[in-house]
Amino acid sequence: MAELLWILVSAMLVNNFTLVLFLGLCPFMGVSGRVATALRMGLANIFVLTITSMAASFLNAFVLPYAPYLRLISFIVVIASLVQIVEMAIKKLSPTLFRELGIFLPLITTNCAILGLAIFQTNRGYDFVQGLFFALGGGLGLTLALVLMASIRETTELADVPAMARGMGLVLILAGSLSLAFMGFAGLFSS
Amino acid sequence: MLSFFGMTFSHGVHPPDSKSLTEHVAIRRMPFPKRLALPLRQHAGKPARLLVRKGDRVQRGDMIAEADGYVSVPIHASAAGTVAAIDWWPHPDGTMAETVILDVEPWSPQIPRPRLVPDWNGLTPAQVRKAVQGGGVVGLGGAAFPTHVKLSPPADLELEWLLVNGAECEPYLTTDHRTMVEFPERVHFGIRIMMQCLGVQRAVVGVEMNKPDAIAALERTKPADLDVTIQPLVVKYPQGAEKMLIKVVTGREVPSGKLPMHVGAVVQNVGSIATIAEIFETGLPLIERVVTVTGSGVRRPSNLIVPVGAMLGDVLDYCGGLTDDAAEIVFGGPMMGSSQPDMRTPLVKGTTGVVVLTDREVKPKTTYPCIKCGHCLDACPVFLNPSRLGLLAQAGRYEEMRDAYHLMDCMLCGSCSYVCPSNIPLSQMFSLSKNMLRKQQDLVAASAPKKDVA
Amino acid sequence: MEAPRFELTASPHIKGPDSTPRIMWTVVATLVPVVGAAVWYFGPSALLVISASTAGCLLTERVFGPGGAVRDGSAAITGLLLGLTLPPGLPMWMAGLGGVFAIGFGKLVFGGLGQNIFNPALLGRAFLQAAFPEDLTTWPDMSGPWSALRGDNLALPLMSADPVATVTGATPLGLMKFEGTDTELVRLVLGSTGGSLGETAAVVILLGGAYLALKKYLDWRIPVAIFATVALLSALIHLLDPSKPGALFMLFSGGLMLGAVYMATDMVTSPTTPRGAWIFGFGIGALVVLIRLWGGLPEGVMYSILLMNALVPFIDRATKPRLFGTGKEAMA
Amino acid sequence: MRATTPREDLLRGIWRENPVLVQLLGLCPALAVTNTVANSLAMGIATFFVLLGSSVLVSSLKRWIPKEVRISAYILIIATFVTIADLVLNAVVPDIHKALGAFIALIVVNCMILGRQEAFASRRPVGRAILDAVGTGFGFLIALTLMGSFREVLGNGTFLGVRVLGEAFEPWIIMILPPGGFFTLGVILLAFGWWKERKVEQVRPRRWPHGVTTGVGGA
Repeated sequence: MAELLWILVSAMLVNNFTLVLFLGLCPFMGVSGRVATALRMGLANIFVLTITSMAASFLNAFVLPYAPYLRLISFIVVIASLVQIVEMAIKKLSPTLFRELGIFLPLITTNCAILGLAIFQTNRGYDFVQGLFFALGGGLGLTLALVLMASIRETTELADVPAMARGMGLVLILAGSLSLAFMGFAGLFSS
Repeated sequence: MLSFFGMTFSHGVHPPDSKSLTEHVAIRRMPFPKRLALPLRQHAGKPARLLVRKGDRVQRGDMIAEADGYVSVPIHASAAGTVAAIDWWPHPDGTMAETVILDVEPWSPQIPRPRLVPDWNGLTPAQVRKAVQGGGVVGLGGAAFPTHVKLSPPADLELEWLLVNGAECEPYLTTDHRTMVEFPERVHFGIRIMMQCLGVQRAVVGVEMNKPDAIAALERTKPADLDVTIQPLVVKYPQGAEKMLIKVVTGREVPSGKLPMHVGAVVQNVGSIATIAEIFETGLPLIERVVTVTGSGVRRPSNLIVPVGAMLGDVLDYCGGLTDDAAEIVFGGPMMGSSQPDMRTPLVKGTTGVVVLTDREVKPKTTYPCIKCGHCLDACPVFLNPSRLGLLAQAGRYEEMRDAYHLMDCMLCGSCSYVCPSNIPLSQMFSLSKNMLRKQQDLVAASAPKKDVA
Repeated sequence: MEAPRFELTASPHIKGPDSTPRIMWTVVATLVPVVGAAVWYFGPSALLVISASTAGCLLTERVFGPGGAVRDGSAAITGLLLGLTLPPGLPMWMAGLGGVFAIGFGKLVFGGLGQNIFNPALLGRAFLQAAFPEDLTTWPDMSGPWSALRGDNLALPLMSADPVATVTGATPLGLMKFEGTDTELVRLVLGSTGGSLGETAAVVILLGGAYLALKKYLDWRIPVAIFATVALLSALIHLLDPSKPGALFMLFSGGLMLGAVYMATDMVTSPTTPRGAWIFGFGIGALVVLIRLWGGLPEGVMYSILLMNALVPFIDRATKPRLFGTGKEAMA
Repeated sequence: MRATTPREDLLRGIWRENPVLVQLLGLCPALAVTNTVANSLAMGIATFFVLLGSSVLVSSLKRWIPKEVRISAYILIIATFVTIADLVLNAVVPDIHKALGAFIALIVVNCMILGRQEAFASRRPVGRAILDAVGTGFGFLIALTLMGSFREVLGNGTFLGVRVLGEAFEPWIIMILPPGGFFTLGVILLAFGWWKERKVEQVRPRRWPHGVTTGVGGA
């Protein structure tokens, strides 16, 4: 139990997917203008990460021992098709949820956080449950970073930012500062 | 919110009250000037409709413009004389407005045309209201809202309180203060009429504790047969704002977007009450009012009875003129009043005072960026977030100000600007933002197809 | 009419006595005794380090900031506070570099005064901590003559400090974390322990804070919330696991005093609403306890405040004050 | 699509539309592996190879790839080349392969590569696709090397492992840590911003809405 908790906290705070591992930077830069959108993007990510983790566990257990060189290709194919299926299912079952998350799902397929999760999970040899906690932690960490960034960006919109820093320059400085602040979590629960 | 020392509301500010200049100066009558300027718009609502033409001769107290609709009151000649012109003239709100210029008859005794004084006791509430409207009475606290409208609650609302506003929280002004000290009987007589007209059993007079002589005078003359309480209030700005006074006395908050009537209270300014009493004592309409002329830029600060329409220059001359360092002239109090550039501007029904500030007081302030100190949040009497509103106003995001930060509840009391250490002109920006939104709304309303909206 | 030309301004026509520079310079004034205490304990080294960081801040503000911005006093506060968080033996060039970073990337990039998200002094300190972890955790021993330098303060710019110049000691928090030894409370309160320059003068800091709170130049809710949270949480944890330090040790050790009174209360980077201030303080307190007790670092005040700084826009949004005439106090 | 000259196709990606510094694509590797010059070079070359290979293949197969599944087809092609790059790197420079870790595999989801396939290679002849891939890939390599140089020199005092700033230089460890990645790119973007804005006169518009005065003469 303690180990699972550590996996969760580590993926969420200590080795935050976005701010420390640089995974999922595209949405972090692109979809962090508004808090509401960022939150939805984060939730969609948590969702896809969880599914991916399960799929990766399955592949690792039953397919890849026989063809390790297919790892990357099979991951990406399985993730892409899974997301596709999920997207269709959501559209059918809950149009409201689809409207909230729908447009983000295809974007997420080519998001490095997803493939990164599958690969890290494999490299670290996590089992099914550990993988799930890892995915949940990573997703929460991603959402946290996204929402924090979005709320900060909404505030700096009202600031008198010098012309040279407008746009992505400021966002990167902010990301650096956040990343610096997250260094405080280094070594949390490791002893 | 009851405290040991008196009653108050939360938040607000404590500007120096600066009342010592005039608080013990007895009210004097200013002699009639040579000319008067009577704008047709001296009240909130529709301007009055003109009744006289150039060259007409009028007696003191004659109606020269009639009420145009329900939210409107007539204007009366404040002196006997001849209409010299009907022209565009500087108005205290900073614009030019249609104004009747009256040449005052130099040798006239200025005795009003004899008229019938109605016996108030025999009148129905509707007749009282009619008499009040006919007398041209408006709120004398500054906003100049027609008084009879406030006396006409919808039938489904039950009124409990008449609140008489003698707080006079604006610094410098002593108009209401002197009225209460010198004419307490008249105030009580006005209360009596109003209570009967409104059908309420309780009246509370709220007076800030920096006017002990006013409180004593009102207590001394209190009628035995009426439930009238003189309530001392903590000295704090804006204690005299309607909503604050109601909160203090009744403990109730007027719901956002609603009127005092909705919590069962009617608020009237002490000056208005005294004027109503005068109508039923003498039959004279509202043609003169008490004005405080004060500030360190005036040589002889005074409390004056001034004929409505007297021009700023004449009033100042009568008070000994300006000192050399006079820098800014404000109609009303320094917190919410407006600067006047023109000596021809007339003092109107809603002019509570003339405050002349000197160089030292108006020297320009450097503006700094908002440092989010939160002092404005602690000052705002209606609990807004002026800091955030100010940033949004600078970005021109007016809809967000209205929808997410309740801009429309701002009453422009100026407390936020007063405390802002960065000297950000918050209340000025809010007033502009409100205007922008209003204009936008008008545009939308004008372009949209007409729908049945109640 | 030959009237003098009169001013035309919008209401209100009178102004309260406070001004932004006055607030800032008052804070600077209350920091002077704290600096004095640092010099009293650590000798000339303290003065060197604090001057270097302050010079870095002022110079950056002067060169890259809007004209006249130095006069508002905010850069001086940043410089002094940054200096007070540094170890006494730090090379001066590092302190100066921290000041440059603090003002440049912590403040000016956002548009200057009032617009930054993170406390500039702490951002500068976090930058230094990440850039030069060893120098920033080298605590000199307190023995030796008062006038001796506590480390290689005078190392050439960009060059490493001479390790021989420093007789290293340890901080109470470090002792607790890595060796499990306690430090006497009296020494903690009086400040005769190793540590950063401003960590040691608890009494002076509290007095300065009390004065500022009285003047309403800082929000008393924030330090009170931090102290209460840290005290309650650590007392509770100490009760469950006596090997963890008690409440008083947690309160008086490390940079908690300086952080809670002077850094967390920075007006720009703390919530504007009263409820927000409570939440903000509570969050900092909880994070401090978390990082100190279970994190990899002995001290967590700086990171806790920076993390909560990042949350402030969110807190402010979530804690809008109740509009007058709404909620249960209004009569429907 | 506007007709372009071969010269434009080649040069566009290097500077004016640099994938990292201008379009901010492929940020994950640009930030994650640029802590040393060697890593940056390896990542840049691997990406260059994958981009070039996929562009050639996509461009030559474009007639036979059905429109509906083209994205999946591109990803498959890219993944194949990434697998090759992964295996080759492991064989040639195992140390660097280890340092890059998962980020080699993550080239698959580098939006820059997919973007070039969708926007260019799938619509142009092979020759032009090669030019575009070379330009873009080289631009990516330049950006990574630039960042890698900054970070290694400041963060370690070395360039490609050789000490360049003297023995006594105190390295800024932060530069090789995650925040250093963000700050480095941030500073580069700030410098670009400054370069772009330097000619625009620095008149800060007064931010009060029109008509607000703040004392005498609107001071």
